[in-house]
Amino acid sequence: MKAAVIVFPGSNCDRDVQVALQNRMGTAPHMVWHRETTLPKTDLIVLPGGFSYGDYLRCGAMAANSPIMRAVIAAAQAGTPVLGICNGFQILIEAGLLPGALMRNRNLKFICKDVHLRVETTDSIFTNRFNNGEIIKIPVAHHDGNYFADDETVKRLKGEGQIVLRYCDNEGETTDVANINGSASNIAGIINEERRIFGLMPHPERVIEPLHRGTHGAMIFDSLMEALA
Amino acid sequence: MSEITPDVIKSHGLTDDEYKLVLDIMGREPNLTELGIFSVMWSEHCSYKSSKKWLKTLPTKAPWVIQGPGENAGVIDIGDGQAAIFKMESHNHPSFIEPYQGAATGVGGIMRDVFTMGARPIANLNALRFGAPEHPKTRHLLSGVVEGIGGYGNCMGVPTVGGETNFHPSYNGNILVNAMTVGLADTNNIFYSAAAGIGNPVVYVGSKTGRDGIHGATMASAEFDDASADKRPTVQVGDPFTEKLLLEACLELMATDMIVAIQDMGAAGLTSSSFEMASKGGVGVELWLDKVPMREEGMTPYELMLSESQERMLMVLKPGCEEAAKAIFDKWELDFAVIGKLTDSKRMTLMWHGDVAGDLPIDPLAEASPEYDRPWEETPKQDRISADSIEQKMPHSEALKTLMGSADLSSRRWIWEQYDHMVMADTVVRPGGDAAVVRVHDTRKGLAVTTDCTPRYVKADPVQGGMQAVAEAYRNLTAVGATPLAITDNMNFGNPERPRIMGQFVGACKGIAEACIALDFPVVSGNVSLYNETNGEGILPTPAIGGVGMLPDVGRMATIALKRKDSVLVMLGS
Amino acid sequence: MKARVHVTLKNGVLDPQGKAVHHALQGLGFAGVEDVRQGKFIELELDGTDVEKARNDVTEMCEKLLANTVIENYDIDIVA
Amino acid sequence: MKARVHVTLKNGVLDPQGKAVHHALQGLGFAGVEDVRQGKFIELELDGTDVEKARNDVTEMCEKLLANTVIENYDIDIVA
Ligand SMILES: Nc1ncnc2c1ncn2[C@@H]1O[C@H](COP(=O)(O)OP(=O)(O)O)[C@@H](O)[C@H]1O
Repeated sequence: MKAAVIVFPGSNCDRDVQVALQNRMGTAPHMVWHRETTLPKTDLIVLPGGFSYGDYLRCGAMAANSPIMRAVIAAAQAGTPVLGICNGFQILIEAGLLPGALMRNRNLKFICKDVHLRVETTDSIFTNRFNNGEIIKIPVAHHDGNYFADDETVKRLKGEGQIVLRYCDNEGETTDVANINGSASNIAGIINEERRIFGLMPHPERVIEPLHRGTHGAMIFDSLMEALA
Repeated sequence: MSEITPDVIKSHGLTDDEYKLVLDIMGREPNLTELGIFSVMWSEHCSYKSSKKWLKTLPTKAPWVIQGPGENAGVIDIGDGQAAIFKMESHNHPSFIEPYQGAATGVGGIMRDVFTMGARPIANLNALRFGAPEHPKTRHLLSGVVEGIGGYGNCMGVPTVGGETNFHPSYNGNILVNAMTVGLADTNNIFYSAAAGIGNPVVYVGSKTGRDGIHGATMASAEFDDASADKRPTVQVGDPFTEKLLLEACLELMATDMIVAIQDMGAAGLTSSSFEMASKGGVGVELWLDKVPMREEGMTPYELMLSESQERMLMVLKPGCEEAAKAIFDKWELDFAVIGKLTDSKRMTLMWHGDVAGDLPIDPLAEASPEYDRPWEETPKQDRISADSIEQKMPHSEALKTLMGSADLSSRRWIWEQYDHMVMADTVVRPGGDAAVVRVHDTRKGLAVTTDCTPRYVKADPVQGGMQAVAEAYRNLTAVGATPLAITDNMNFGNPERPRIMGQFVGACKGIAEACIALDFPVVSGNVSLYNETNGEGILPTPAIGGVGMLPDVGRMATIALKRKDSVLVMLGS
Repeated sequence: MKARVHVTLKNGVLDPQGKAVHHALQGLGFAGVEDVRQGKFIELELDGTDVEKARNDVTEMCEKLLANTVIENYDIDIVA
Repeated sequence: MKARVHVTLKNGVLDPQGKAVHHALQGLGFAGVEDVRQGKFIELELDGTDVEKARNDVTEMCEKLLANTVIENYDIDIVA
C-alpha cells in the first residue's frame, strides 16, 4: 500500500497528510512535485490542503492546470483512487474530476473549527469503517468551501449516493445553522460515480491521534487501508 | 544648486544636529540617495535612538540562551540539538492606514525574521489593541486586521495559536498590531547576519523590488496627525504565496552548506539589510543596483535603496555556489540575482550602470547612529484604594455578567476561528486557554506560547505594570505545565520626546528587568514602537510580552477545561 | 494591445460576495440599491497586433483558466 | 438603472493575483502575454432614474466601501 501526495507551490498540508499516511498505513508516501509529468506506481493519489498558487484567481484553478495533473487525471480515469482534501477538493473540482464549484463561504470569512459531519454513505473505500448515519467530528479550515451545483446535479448526487459527508449539528440534524459555509444541501464531501474519487473540505489528517482531540480522521485512512490492502 | 535644501532634510526626518553629523561623517554634502539612507538608518524604527540606553538594561542571559537581542530573532536551546527561535514585531501605523495589508505584511515580516535564521515557523501569535468598541473606526479596523493576519498566516501554513485583544479609547487613532512568530531549528544549523569573506557574492532573492512603502520606516517613527490619513503613503501589499515559496526555498538552501550570512529585507529594505550585514561582519559592500530585479520601469537608486517591497532576502554566499543556489530558487520560481560583492573598504559603494551613485562609510552610519538619553519623569504614584471605600452599585451576579460581556473579557473565538490554528497538526492546546501548546514535531516535547500585557496597570504604575506583564506570561506558561524559558517584547509607547511618556517607557523597562531577573526569564528579542499618538494623545503604555516555555512531555500538560464533576477547585497564591 | 476580460457569475448562481456588499451598503444607509453582483475584471497586456488572433487566444485563456464555466460567464474586449 | 464599477489597483501597487495568473498563463504556453492585472467588477442595480444622483451615490459607495482608495482606483459607468 503506497500513496502519492502531490505537492503544489503553496500546498501547506502536504507534510500533515504525509505524516497521517505514514502513521495509518505504515509506509511513507511518495511526494510528487507538481512539475513532474509522470506518477510513480501508486495505490492512492492524495491532493493535500493549502493555498496552491496563493488561492489567487479561484482556489485550485491554477493547480488544476499543473503539469502533473494530466497524469493524475489519466490515473483517476483508469481507476486509481484519489482523495482531495480542502484545497485538494477544490483542485479536483477545477480539474473536472468532481462536479460543481466551491465558492466563498457565505459569511465571507475563513473558518477554522471542529465541525460535526454525518456520514451519508459507507459504500465507499473511504468510509467503509464508519456506520451509516454516524456523526463524526473533523476540523475544517477554509475560506472557499461553499459547495455549489445546479439543482439537477445535487439531485443526481443524492440519488446516486454520491454525497458522502454533510455538515450537521451534534445530534446529526443537517440544519442551516450547522451549515457553516452555506453549501448546497450541507454538502461537505462528495464522491464520483465510480466511487473512486473523493473530495472533502474537512481535514481528516488533523485528527488521527488522541492528542488531536479526535481520531475520526484516522478512520478514513483506515478505511482506505482495509479496502486497498 | 544643491538638491539638499533644508526642506529636503526636514522631509527626511533629520534634525539640524543630525544633519551636521551627516556632514561630519561624509566629509561632504551627501547626494539625495545618501541622504535617504541616513534618514532611514537613523529613524527611530531602525536605530532605536531613544530606547537603546534602556533596552541595554534588560537581562538577556541564561544558560539556555543561544542568541539574545541583536539578531533577527532570539534563540533558545530546547534540548536534543533543537532550538526555538522567536520574536515579536509591531506593524501599528500601516495597520491603521490599511488594516488588511498592514497586518498581513506585519505577519509576513516577523515570519521572515524567524526563517532567516534557519527556523521553520511553527506558531504565530498576535497582540492587538483597538479603540473603544463603539468608535466608528473600530469595527472596520478589527475585522480588517484579523482578516489580514489570517490571510497571511493561513496561506503560509503556520498555525496562529494565540494572542490577546484589548479595547480602549486611547487606541482610537492608533491601534496596535504586534505579531509574534516562533520557529524551530537545529542548534547546529542556525544562520546569522554577519557578512564575511572579501569577494563573496551578495545575492538578492524573492520578489522583485517596486516602489512600495518608500519612507515606511520613517513613517513608523513620526506621530500621526489628521492630515496623514489623507497623505496616504504607499502601503505595501503582501504576497503570502511568494513568501511561502521563499520559506521553502530558503530552508532548502539552508540544508546545504552554501550560505555565509543571510538577512531579510524588512523596514528600510535593501539599506538596512546591507548595512547591518556589513557592519556586523566588519566588511565593505559594493552593490550593483542596476542588477536588482525590478517590478517597475524607471526606478532610481534612491528608490531601490529605500523600497520596502515585501518577501525579499539578502544573502552572502560562499564563492562558486551561485549556480547551485540559483537552481533551488529556480525550482521555487523566485527571482535570484547576484547584486554585489563584499569588499575590504568598510564602505557601502552603490553602483548604477557603472557609475558611483553613492558611497558611504558603514560603521559610523550603522553603529554610531544617534543615541539619546531623553529626559524622563517618574509616573506619580497613585493612592491606594481600599476595597471598603468602594460602593456596591449592583448585585454580584449582575456585575459578573457585565464583566463577562465586556469587550475586554468576552470570548475571542470570533477571532481565532478565522485563523488556521491547527495546520501542521501539532497544535495540542488550541487558543482559548492560558497558553497554547504546539508539539515539537516528531517528539513528545511541547512549546507553550503566550502574549500578555495589561496596559491600564502599566499606565497606573509602569514599573509594577511591566513586572505584571512578565509575571502573567510566566503564569500562563506554567498553567499548562510548561517551564518558562524566555521572552520577547514589543514596547509600544507614545512620543518619547515627552518626559512623561519617556518615564513610562523607563519604568516599564525597569519592571520587566526586575521580573525577568527574579524569574530567570530572560529577554532574547524584541521591538520598540514609539510615537503611538494622535493629536498629542498617547496610547496606554503597552509593553506586550511574548513568552515561550517548554514541556518535556505533551501527554502531561494541563488545560483549563474542568474535567469531571465533584472535582475540588483550589485557589493558589495570595 | 490590451484585452479587458469581465468574468461574472451566471444567472442563478448565488453570489455571496455581492450579497454581502449589498447588505453592507444598506447598513451604510444607501437605500436605492436593489441588487449587487460582484465579478472579476482582468486586464491583459498582449504583444502582437492581430485583433482576431488576440481574441482567439484570450478566449482560450478564459476557457482554460480565467473563468470557471460551470458557474461563470466571460466577456472579452480587445482594445487595439 | 445600472451602475458598472471597475475597481483596479493603483499603478505601482503590487498585484500578487495578477502576477500569479500571468505566471500560470505562461505555464499553459500562452507566450504573448506581457502583463496581467486583476481587479474587481461590481454591478449595481439601482432604482430611480436620475443619472446624476446615481453617479453621486455610487461615488460615495466607492469611497466608503467598494474601493480601498489607499491602494485602489475606481471607475463608474451609469447605464440608464
Ligand atoms: N488576537 C488573538 N489571536 C489569537 N488568539 C487570541 C487573540 N486574542 C485572544 N486570543 C486568545 O483568547 C484567549 C483569551 O485571551 P485573553 O483574554 O487575552 O487571555 P488572558 O486570559 O490571558 O487574559 C487566549 O487563549 C488567547 O490566546
